[in-house]
Amino acid sequence: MGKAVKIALAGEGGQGVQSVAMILTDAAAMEGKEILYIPNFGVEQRGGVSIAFVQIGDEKIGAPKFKTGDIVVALSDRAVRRVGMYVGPETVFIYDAGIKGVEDDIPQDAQRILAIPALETANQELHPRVFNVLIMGAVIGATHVVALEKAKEAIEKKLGYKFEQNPELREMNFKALERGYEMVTGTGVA
Amino acid sequence: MGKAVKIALAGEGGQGVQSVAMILTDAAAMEGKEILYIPNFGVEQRGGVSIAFVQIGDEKIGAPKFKTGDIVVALSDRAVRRVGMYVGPETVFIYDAGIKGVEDDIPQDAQRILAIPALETANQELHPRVFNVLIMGAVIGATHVVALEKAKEAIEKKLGYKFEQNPELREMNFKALERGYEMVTGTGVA
Amino acid sequence: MEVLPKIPKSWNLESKPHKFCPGCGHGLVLKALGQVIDELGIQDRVVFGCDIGCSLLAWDFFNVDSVQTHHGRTTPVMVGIKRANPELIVVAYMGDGGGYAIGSQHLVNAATRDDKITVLLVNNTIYAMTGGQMAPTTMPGQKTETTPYGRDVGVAGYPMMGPEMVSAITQEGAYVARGSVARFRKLKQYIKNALQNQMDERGFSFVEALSTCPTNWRTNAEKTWAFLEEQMTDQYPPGEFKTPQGKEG
Amino acid sequence: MEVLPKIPKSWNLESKPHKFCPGCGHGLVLKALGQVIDELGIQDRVVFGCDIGCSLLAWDFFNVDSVQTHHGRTTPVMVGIKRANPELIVVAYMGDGGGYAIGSQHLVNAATRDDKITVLLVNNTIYAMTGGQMAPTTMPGQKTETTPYGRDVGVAGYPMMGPEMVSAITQEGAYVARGSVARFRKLKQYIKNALQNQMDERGFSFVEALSTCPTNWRTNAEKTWAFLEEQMTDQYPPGEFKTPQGKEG
Amino acid sequence: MARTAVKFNEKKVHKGKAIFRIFPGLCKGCGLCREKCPEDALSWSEDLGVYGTPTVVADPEKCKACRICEQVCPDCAIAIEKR
Amino acid sequence: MARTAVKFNEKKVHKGKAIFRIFPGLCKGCGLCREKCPEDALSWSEDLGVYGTPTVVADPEKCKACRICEQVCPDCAIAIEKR
Amino acid sequence: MGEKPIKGEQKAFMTGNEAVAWAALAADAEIMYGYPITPQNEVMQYWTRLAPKYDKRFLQTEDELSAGFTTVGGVLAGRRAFTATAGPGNVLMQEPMSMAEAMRIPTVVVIQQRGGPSTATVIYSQQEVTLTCFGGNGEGLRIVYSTSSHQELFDYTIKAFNTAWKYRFPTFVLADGYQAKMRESLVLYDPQAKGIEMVPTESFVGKPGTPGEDRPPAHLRNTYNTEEELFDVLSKNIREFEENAPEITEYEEFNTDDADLLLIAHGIVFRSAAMAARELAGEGQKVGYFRPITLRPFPQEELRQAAAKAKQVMVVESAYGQLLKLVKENLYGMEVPIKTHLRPGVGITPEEIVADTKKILGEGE
Amino acid sequence: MGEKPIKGEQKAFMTGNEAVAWAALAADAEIMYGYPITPQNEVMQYWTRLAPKYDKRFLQTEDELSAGFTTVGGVLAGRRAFTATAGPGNVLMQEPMSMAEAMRIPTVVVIQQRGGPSTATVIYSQQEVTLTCFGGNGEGLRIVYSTSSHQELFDYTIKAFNTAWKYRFPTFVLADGYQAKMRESLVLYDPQAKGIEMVPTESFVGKPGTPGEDRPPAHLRNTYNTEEELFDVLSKNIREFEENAPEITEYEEFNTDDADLLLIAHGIVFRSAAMAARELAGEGQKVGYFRPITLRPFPQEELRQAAAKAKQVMVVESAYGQLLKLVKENLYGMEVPIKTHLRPGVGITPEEIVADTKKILGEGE
Ligand SMILES: Cc1ncc(C[n+]2csc(CCOP(=O)(O)OP(=O)(O)O)c2C)c(N)n1
Ligand SMILES: Cc1ncc(C[n+]2csc(CCOP(=O)(O)OP(=O)(O)O)c2C)c(N)n1
Ligand code: SF4
Ligand code: SF4
Ligand code: SF4
Ligand code: SF4
Ligand code: SF4
Ligand code: SF4
Ligand SMILES: [Mg+2]
Ligand SMILES: [Mg+2]
Repeated sequence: MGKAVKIALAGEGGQGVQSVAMILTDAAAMEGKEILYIPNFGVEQRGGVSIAFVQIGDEKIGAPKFKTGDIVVALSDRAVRRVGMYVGPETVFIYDAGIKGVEDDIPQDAQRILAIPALETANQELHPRVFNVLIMGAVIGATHVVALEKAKEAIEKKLGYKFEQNPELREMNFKALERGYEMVTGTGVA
Repeated sequence: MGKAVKIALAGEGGQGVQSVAMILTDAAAMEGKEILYIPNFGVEQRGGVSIAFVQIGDEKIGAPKFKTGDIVVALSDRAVRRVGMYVGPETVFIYDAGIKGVEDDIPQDAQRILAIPALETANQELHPRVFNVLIMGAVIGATHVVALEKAKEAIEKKLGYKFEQNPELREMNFKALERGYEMVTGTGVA
Repeated sequence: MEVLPKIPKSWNLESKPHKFCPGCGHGLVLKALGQVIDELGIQDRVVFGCDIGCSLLAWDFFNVDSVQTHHGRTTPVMVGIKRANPELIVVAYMGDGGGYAIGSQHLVNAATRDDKITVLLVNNTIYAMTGGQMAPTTMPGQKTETTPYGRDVGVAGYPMMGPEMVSAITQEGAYVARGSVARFRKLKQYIKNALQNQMDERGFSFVEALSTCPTNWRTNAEKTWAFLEEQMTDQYPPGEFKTPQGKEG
Repeated sequence: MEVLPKIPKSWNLESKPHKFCPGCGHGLVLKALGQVIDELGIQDRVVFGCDIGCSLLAWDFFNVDSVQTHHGRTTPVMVGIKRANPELIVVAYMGDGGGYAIGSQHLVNAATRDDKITVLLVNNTIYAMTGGQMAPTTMPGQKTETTPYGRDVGVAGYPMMGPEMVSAITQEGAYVARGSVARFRKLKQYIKNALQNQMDERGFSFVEALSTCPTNWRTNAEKTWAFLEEQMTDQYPPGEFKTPQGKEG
Repeated sequence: MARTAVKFNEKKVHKGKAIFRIFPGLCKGCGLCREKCPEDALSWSEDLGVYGTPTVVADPEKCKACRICEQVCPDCAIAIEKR
Repeated sequence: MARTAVKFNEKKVHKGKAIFRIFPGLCKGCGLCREKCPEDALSWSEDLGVYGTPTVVADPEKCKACRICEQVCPDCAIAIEKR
Repeated sequence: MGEKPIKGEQKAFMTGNEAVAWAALAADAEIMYGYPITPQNEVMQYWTRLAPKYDKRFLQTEDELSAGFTTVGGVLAGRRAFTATAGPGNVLMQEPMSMAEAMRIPTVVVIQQRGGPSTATVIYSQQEVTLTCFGGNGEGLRIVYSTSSHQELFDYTIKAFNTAWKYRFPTFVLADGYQAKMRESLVLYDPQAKGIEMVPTESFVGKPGTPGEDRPPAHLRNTYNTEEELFDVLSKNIREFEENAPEITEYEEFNTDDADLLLIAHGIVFRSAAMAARELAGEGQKVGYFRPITLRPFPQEELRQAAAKAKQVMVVESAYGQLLKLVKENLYGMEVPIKTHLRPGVGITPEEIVADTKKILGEGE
Repeated sequence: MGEKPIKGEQKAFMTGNEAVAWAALAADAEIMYGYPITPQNEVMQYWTRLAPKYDKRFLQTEDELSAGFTTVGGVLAGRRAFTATAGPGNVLMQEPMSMAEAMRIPTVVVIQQRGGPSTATVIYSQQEVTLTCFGGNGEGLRIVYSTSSHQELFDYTIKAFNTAWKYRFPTFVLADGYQAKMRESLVLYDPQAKGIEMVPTESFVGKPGTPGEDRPPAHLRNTYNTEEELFDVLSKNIREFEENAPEITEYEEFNTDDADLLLIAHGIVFRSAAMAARELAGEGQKVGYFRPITLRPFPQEELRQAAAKAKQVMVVESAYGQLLKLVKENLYGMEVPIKTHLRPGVGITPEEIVADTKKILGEGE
């Protein structure tokens, strides 16, 4: 049943998880992959935890949501609590190392648990705005679901018009992508 | 399946067929009979032919309408045309002798067909207002479904308050009832 | 030589005598409408929609394309037709129940949207087709089948002032009037103004017609006229409430 | 010593911070309502009904009995409650979509019937909960998800003038006003007058509150205030439209 | 078209100021016309209308051909012509 | 009840004309208060609110304790006391 | 409060709509909300005549959406509240009843079926079975009594209030235009005199005390944020519905042992079926009948047992297979052949059934 | 008219709602009427962005009653008109659709199912099957396509217009919140380029010529005076529906020969069922599937044939037995055991089905 990679990305409204999902799936589409991406949605326009369910594979994808993700990423305390249910013994669970007060909520049964200093790195080394691109890099690092180069193409496609005006932005985005990638691959996950 | 007598009474809106049905069924109720009476009804408040479907018997009545009546009475040309469908080979079909232009519409297959001069009699001998009571007499004459005396009681119950003020009215009503009864029994139906 | 009755050309003779009761005001409103259709020469492009209520009895009244819809839903059906084919002149014909009760959201929103349609609403103070229950327009104290002891305004509410409401929410191009079958010529003029307004694409047009229901009022001819011309006309002042700018009232 | 935030006593602290977005005017309207409930001392007999729309997020907002109903149906549910138990003070809380579009027949008829209820309607010019489609109150030219090129009044219609409409059809005992979250004290006074009117059994009471939706307007704080205080206030004049006779406006 | 006139069963009074035509095939005997005639010129006729109720007839002495009766008839059962 | 204050995480500035209290546990960082302060006394704070966005803080030099910010806060996150 | 509307027992001859109004009075219903529609109108008309004498209330609403939602409001306020409708009104009534279903609000609705779909006729049909049992965007957690006589209209209207308030599912009395408009005799009674205790009502909102101080506030909702929250609520409701079903279901049967033909019918058509069955049985034919009184929940086990003993069954209804669907679903797995006599929108006489039955039994020979 | 919105074929990656809007454009739909509701909103949102470029129209109405009745109006005016809704909106939509059903008005409605009953969730379910197939006070003379992918949403939205206009029954495309909101790839195309001819539309009102002179007037109604009149109209419509049903029904099946277990599912759940079946088949298990594409009319014969070859079947759906009812009804007379996997209002993954299947097959051993 599919070797599709199942990814759940969760964060606060402003953290841009849906943009990550969009760019990631665009990149996968460019590679001719089969993709299914669905955001969670509810009655509140803001305020709830935002989750992106992404599946990328070589064959048509089945159900849009899944019980257990291959990669589950949580970017806030509420996100950590909310996505625990998608973590199983095969799951790689990634969360931002800066999140406080979630010690008891980190899933215990994951295959691997990674706390990465994404927010800190983005804020200090790059720019808060590219935090989500860094996360995308981490997801790619953890899954190799698309080539890093394709991801850059997808970013270019989406943000190219901004890069025209400010080429530094491109630099920063690509850098963020790579830093995210390294954070995960560097720590040995692949 | 029931020896209930099935009666369909049809006329124009103003001719009072529903009052006949009401009084008749009241009389039957006083006699402890089982009764089911349903008027036809449709979207038009007036203008359609008014039909009363009455069944009187000793056991609970089944369906409210029936395919074929034992007695079918039609008081206008439109009524003649409308109730043809309820006439079968066992039916006694009664219509007012004064109705014009319905020669071709009189059902052919009835057991017996009676044209009675009800309107004329009411208008000339009694009063146009008691036309419907005369018809009730005819129906009773044709069916013996209630005793004439019970019918009088029922009329008294319904119109008594009017009779108080005008005792002649009582006279006229009872007379009409009897005339109607005779018209049918006199012509040999029973 | 046999002479024809003076029946508007746009009436469908096949369905005459029509299905309304003796003395019913619907016949008068539809006579006015028929004459207006004839005079404006639009029989070939009018679509007549009738509601559920006694107005449904008019489903084959005219020799114009006609649709009988659901109770209260004639406005949206006509809006749908007009939006899909603006060449057509649409008339949504309904009772006070259909227009002011169950269909009032459609009336209010079509008016606010300024849909280029004509709504012709017959106010007979009653739910006639269902046998005489209270309508939004039932008069204070009036006895109906659901206000058997007379409409107690403290409980059952006050009469709905339709043209007043529609005037409050429509734009400058709108036309809003209240006529009465007791003032036939005026009523006809209002209906004509309303249709003309639609033809000119100026805006929403609405005419309420005070009308009679002798069957449910249980009135003879004399009392029928009296109720309409006295009580009803007191409660519901006839006249033009809104006429499009640049056009005389 | 820890100090409490100044939160109305009738607010339910368990559900705070509330579920509305940052900068959402719903919070202000409900603050005003909460303060009024406190001041009138009616927390034990208010029933708060909220609609579907962002108002539903208030289903557990207060420490008062609350019912979340269907889109547009809060008015009839509250009417049903009030008719069944007139001792209760009912507040039907809804958005402009719920009140002026899908539920407008209920608003118009409850107003005409003079039901002794209070309707509190939040006008944010948009269908907020569903993600920013056009509302009956969307401003001419305003871009929404269903008027992506701006509301073209010739096609999509004009803004609905609610209090103006309700004034046209209500009785003397009615109370009708339009407030704005930008004029908090006035808004609160209007809400208080409306509830007082219900408590006095004078008549229907209705308050429209001009409000903000930064999420769907996609505005920052500055532009949020500007849109509310300039454009919206121009289109929708605040003030009291109807005050019960024998009571000062 | 002649068919229609037959169907509606024209009767006429051709005297006085007006030709008064009544079409019993249309008249439902509602009496609205009678009430509105300013000259009190209309009375019930022997002829029965569609519902078996009396139709109306004009008194040629009284009728001023004002056409009010024609106008108020919801069934178009009256046609007045001035003479 | 003390529980609530803890939950909402009171911070206060106790200088100048007013005691300015902000409850980051309520503040969503919408900025409505900042825009409305007639004295331009409010600025973004280091403290983060419920949604992880900056809360506000008053400049005790400027604040006149007019309470407008308190009034316009949809989340009741500000409490002003005159001193 | 005025005095009791009915003392002891009282024989009466009236229309079905009148019987419903009397039943509601007898059941101590406190308020009716309604919108006119034929053939239901006279329920309101009798109620409005009788109600003031017994201190009862009435509100005529602007449409059936409002009639349903005000009824919901009346129940929330703790009153025995009801409404009545038919046809297109029943279609609209599904919106409020889906709220009542979701929130377990014990509304009572009387349906007088008329021809469908759309406006169709104001007269009669049995075409609102699926709508009444399963209307709305849910799973049909409702209770539906199909009556067949004025006595039953009276009995089950009273019972509906008790069922609704006991189990807290929206409860329907499903009759039709014939039952509404015809006159026949019945016995009116005071339930108490018959030993029927009315299940007490209870306020959902407006209870004594200050919420949040003296008691927790009522925070009632029908909207959930996540699929899982909804699933939990639904699962609980479904479980309770199914657990109570055996207690709620009612049926009636005749001559079911070893029938050559078992007639299955409900409502007024059942009367014709019963007469037909008795007549044929009288003639020595092995013809029985099974009549579900509750269409929802359906007396599945009972029908299966009856059908198991029959050579074939025949579903008779004034609809095009709405009861038939219920029968097939509930008999699934059995092989007894199902014949049909389906007449959407028109009445069915015993004679027709007898004729059809004879044809079928003849065939079988 | 602008140029063709889609030339030839075009690969795309988009949401289901966007696919519907493109399909309507491709089908040359002329006007959409609609009222916002999650999860259907983006159909309107894409349509309003695209429509003006191709000279198409849009009207946002005051509610779903109006959206349905204006759609009826648009069709009467001879336009390919459509609307889209969900959940409580679908409940209201039944009133206008019962008129369309009665009058044979070829409306097209896209339904994106959400949790029910009542407001419930804005997310997802398969709980509107009964409502969409049989809603209203009639006999469900409608055509309902249940799609399971964006490609099908596109294909069947185009097809719906043709089916509606060919057979003149209201036609529904039944999808759900997942299909509405998720993104996946599909191929957009110009129907003509694929050899699909759009069935021409026709005006019901406003035809050329003066009615009564040049042509008979259209006198359209849905109300009848007598039961018999209605019965005749219904009988004709039912007959035509049934006669055309074999041509309309669609289904899909896999591994149905000699299956130990036949999974039955529709819509997006079918995808999970199909994956489960293929996986298990891959493991050598005899597991197949049957998927009705048209839920109404239902592919009865085809399912019976498939079920006849199976040892047992399992109905899998995100509802509490709505597909199950259809299955039981249509398989009546057969004895193949029916297992169920019913999850009202929540999604179903292939893994869950596999697990359940294995348990069942294990049991059987
Ligand atoms: C949804 C729905 N509810 C109720 C009815 C019943 N009904 C038919 S006509 C009518 C009232 C008609 O009153 P009005 O609109 O004033 O028209 P009138 O008959 O007075 O001309 C009602 C309530 C219906 N057909 N459909
Ligand atoms: C019958 C029905 N139709 C549509 C919807 C979808 N819906 C939910 S909220 C909403 C609009 C809310 O707008 P408004 O009433 O203005 O409230 P706001 O969210 O702006 O506060 C809509 C259309 C629904 N829930 N039910
Ligand atoms: S019932 Fe009244 S409104 Fe209806 S046709 Fe008769 S008179 Fe006219
Ligand atoms: S979407 Fe708008 S109205 Fe709704 S909570 Fe957010 S800001 Fe308030
Ligand atoms: S108004 Fe017309 S229908 Fe009525 S009595 Fe006079 S002629 Fe006859
Ligand atoms: S024309 Fe005038 S005067 Fe003559 S009968 Fe008619 S109303 Fe009377
Ligand atoms: S208004 Fe309130 S919530 Fe908004 S920033 Fe100011 S304190 Fe925070
Ligand atoms: S109290 Fe007044 S001056 Fe002080 S910060 Fe608030 S708004 Fe500004
Ligand atoms: Mg009326
Ligand atoms: Mg809004």
